Amino acid sequence: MAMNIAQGAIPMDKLWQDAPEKSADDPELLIDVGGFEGPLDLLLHLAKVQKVDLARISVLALAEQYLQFIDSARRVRIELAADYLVMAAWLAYLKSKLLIPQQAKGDDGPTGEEMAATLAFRLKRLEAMREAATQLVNRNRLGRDVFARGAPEHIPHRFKSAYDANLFDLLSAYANLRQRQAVTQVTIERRKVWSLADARALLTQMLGEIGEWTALQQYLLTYLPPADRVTAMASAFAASLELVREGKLEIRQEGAFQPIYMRGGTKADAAGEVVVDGF
Amino acid sequence: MTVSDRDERPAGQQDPADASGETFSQAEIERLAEALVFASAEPVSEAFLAERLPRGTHVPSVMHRLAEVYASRGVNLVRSGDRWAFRTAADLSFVIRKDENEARKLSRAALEVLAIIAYHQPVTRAEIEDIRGVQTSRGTLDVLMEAGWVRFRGRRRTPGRPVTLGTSPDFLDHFGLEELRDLPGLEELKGAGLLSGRIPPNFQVPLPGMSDDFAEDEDPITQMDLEELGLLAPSGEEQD
Amino acid sequence: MTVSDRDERPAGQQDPADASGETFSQAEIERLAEALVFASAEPVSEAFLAERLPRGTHVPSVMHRLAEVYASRGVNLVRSGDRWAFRTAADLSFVIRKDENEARKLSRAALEVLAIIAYHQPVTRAEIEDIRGVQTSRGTLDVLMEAGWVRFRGRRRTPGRPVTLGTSPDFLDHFGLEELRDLPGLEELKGAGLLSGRIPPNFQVPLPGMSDDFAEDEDPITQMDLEELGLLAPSGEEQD
Repeated sequence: MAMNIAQGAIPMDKLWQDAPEKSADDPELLIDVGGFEGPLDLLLHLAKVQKVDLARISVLALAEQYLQFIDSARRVRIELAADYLVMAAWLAYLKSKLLIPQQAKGDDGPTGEEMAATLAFRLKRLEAMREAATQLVNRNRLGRDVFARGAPEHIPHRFKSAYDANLFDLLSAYANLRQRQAVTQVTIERRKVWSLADARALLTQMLGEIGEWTALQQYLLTYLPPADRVTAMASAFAASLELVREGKLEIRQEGAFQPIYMRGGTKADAAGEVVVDGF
Repeated sequence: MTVSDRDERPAGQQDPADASGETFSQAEIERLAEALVFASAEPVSEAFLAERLPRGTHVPSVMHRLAEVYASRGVNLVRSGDRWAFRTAADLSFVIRKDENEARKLSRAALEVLAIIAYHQPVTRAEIEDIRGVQTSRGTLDVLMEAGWVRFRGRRRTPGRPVTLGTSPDFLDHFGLEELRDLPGLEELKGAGLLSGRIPPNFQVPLPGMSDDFAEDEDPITQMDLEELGLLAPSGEEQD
Repeated sequence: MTVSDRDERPAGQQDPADASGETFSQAEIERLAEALVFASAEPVSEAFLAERLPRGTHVPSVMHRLAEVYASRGVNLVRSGDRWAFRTAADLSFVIRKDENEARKLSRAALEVLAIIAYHQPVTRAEIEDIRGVQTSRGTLDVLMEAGWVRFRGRRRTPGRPVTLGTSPDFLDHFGLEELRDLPGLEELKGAGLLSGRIPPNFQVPLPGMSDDFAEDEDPITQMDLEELGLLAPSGEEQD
């Protein structure tokens, strides 16, 4: 999913220094979105820059900012990784739910407010983990602040066995070996294709908390680069059928070429129901 | 390979554990324990010590007494999990620190993943991704495994039986933790429900207004802001 | 994330070499000396200590005092030439010497063979060679048998009735696995960065079954088989 983000790519400001020389309409421009680690990280950053206390965050305002950012990025033809676009689609959906008063349709899916709470929770949790990581790394660390005996006289057995090997050694040896044997001449061309697994992950991610009929693909497609739309549509449809079979998703279509509505399935392992009225 | 220890021992010296006739003084036992742990760079497990100290020795209490003896010295006896090690006192780091053996620098992502594994263990990869909202790049886990801080713990008993990850004893040793409960802020995080996969029931989020209005202390993001963030080209170069 | 070391130092602690104004207590100086000798990989010269201890410290007298402190302990501070080191007390060296036959690292070849046996069991020798693309030397399997991690499982019902190999309960124990099904699968190996993305689409990692079940085309190994393999003395002479 993060395939469009060049690992450890040039930070944005550096990039812009070169910008004049670059062909401005180069659509293949890959960026490390300012060094962000995914959409949640970007959201967290937006919240911080706005000096919004996460405890009293306005999810709606945050969603607005995120969508503005994505729009701006798209205007200058920055190619964004799929994760960022999926988040945009999800936030656009969330926004619409928050702005349109809930109609009592007997839907038992979460309300916009509940979805907003979920997002706020995830941001807060991520922030808490960042804070914990900082505290951890600033502890007195062995080999940096605290030192072991420099001239050990013996090493106590970790294991009773006369041979020492751990699971990691074993698994790396196996993986390396199999890989060596498998990829001797095979080179796989990188194609611009959304795999079934990609699409599945995206759908699951988006549908996680949605319990009512939603034309999700429309939200998704709005944010996808045109070149990706066909493959994304095809893969998402195939993935959705797979999810339906597993009972994780229900889909409905009023007629041929009508929008496809989806909602989360009831049980993970119950048999799903496919309602395709149009066919 | 492992010859019986007994056969190798010089004649006349008996295994203290077998010396049923002999009684060891407290001080003797402490000397033995001290020697065993001091000789090793790695922490030494209580099981290892129990095997080598006179039968019936209550290892934890010996070690705690020793730890007190060393508490004020330049070298301290510290516990990590059920293992003990001598380590230089943390406040002396400035004299001993050698530039050559700087502790390895972790990338931000690796550090974040490490913290998530430490606080949420046992945790699956999918859960880590859920918390970070992004796929863990290949190699990040590899780095942590190679450092010996993270290990495969087992498999979750759910469909698909995903592998669960956790921290290793070396993790405790490296970060100077006696046990996982000593992770900084663990109780607070737990109390706030931030270590669970679900929103805690008491989690309060102010309901957003039904309009585009920003909160009092909030400004809409502007073109300027985006430029400042380095996320956009300076205006003028904008395309489309 | 890594804040400059200097900023982290508790206020008031200065580099002793620079601490011309400050006075260090006797105890502080001993702590420093102790930590320096402890952390050093080699015996430490008095010149080295003089460089790091507060200016004006009379190193030999500090070290002699320290040596006295440690004289009755399980670890002694000993001098050879003008260099100082910690050593296990001579009368306790027997507790340390016990461990001289240290665990040996498994060779890469042995790790590979072990992993193949673990994942692909029941597996024959020929199949192992097929997967590795090289012949397995005799010693490699011997090492794994000796370690007690690999065992003969049975015989394949194919021409030649080759012996099948599998892992032992000790294998699970040593590697911290509850059952063979806990071995990470393709996705997990990928996720941990152990397998790169550049693998063919039909690439598979087998899911080993329960260790004790025989495969359909596998017969249990019999007394006869073991004799044939030269692994047991002909029956009749069997011991126990």
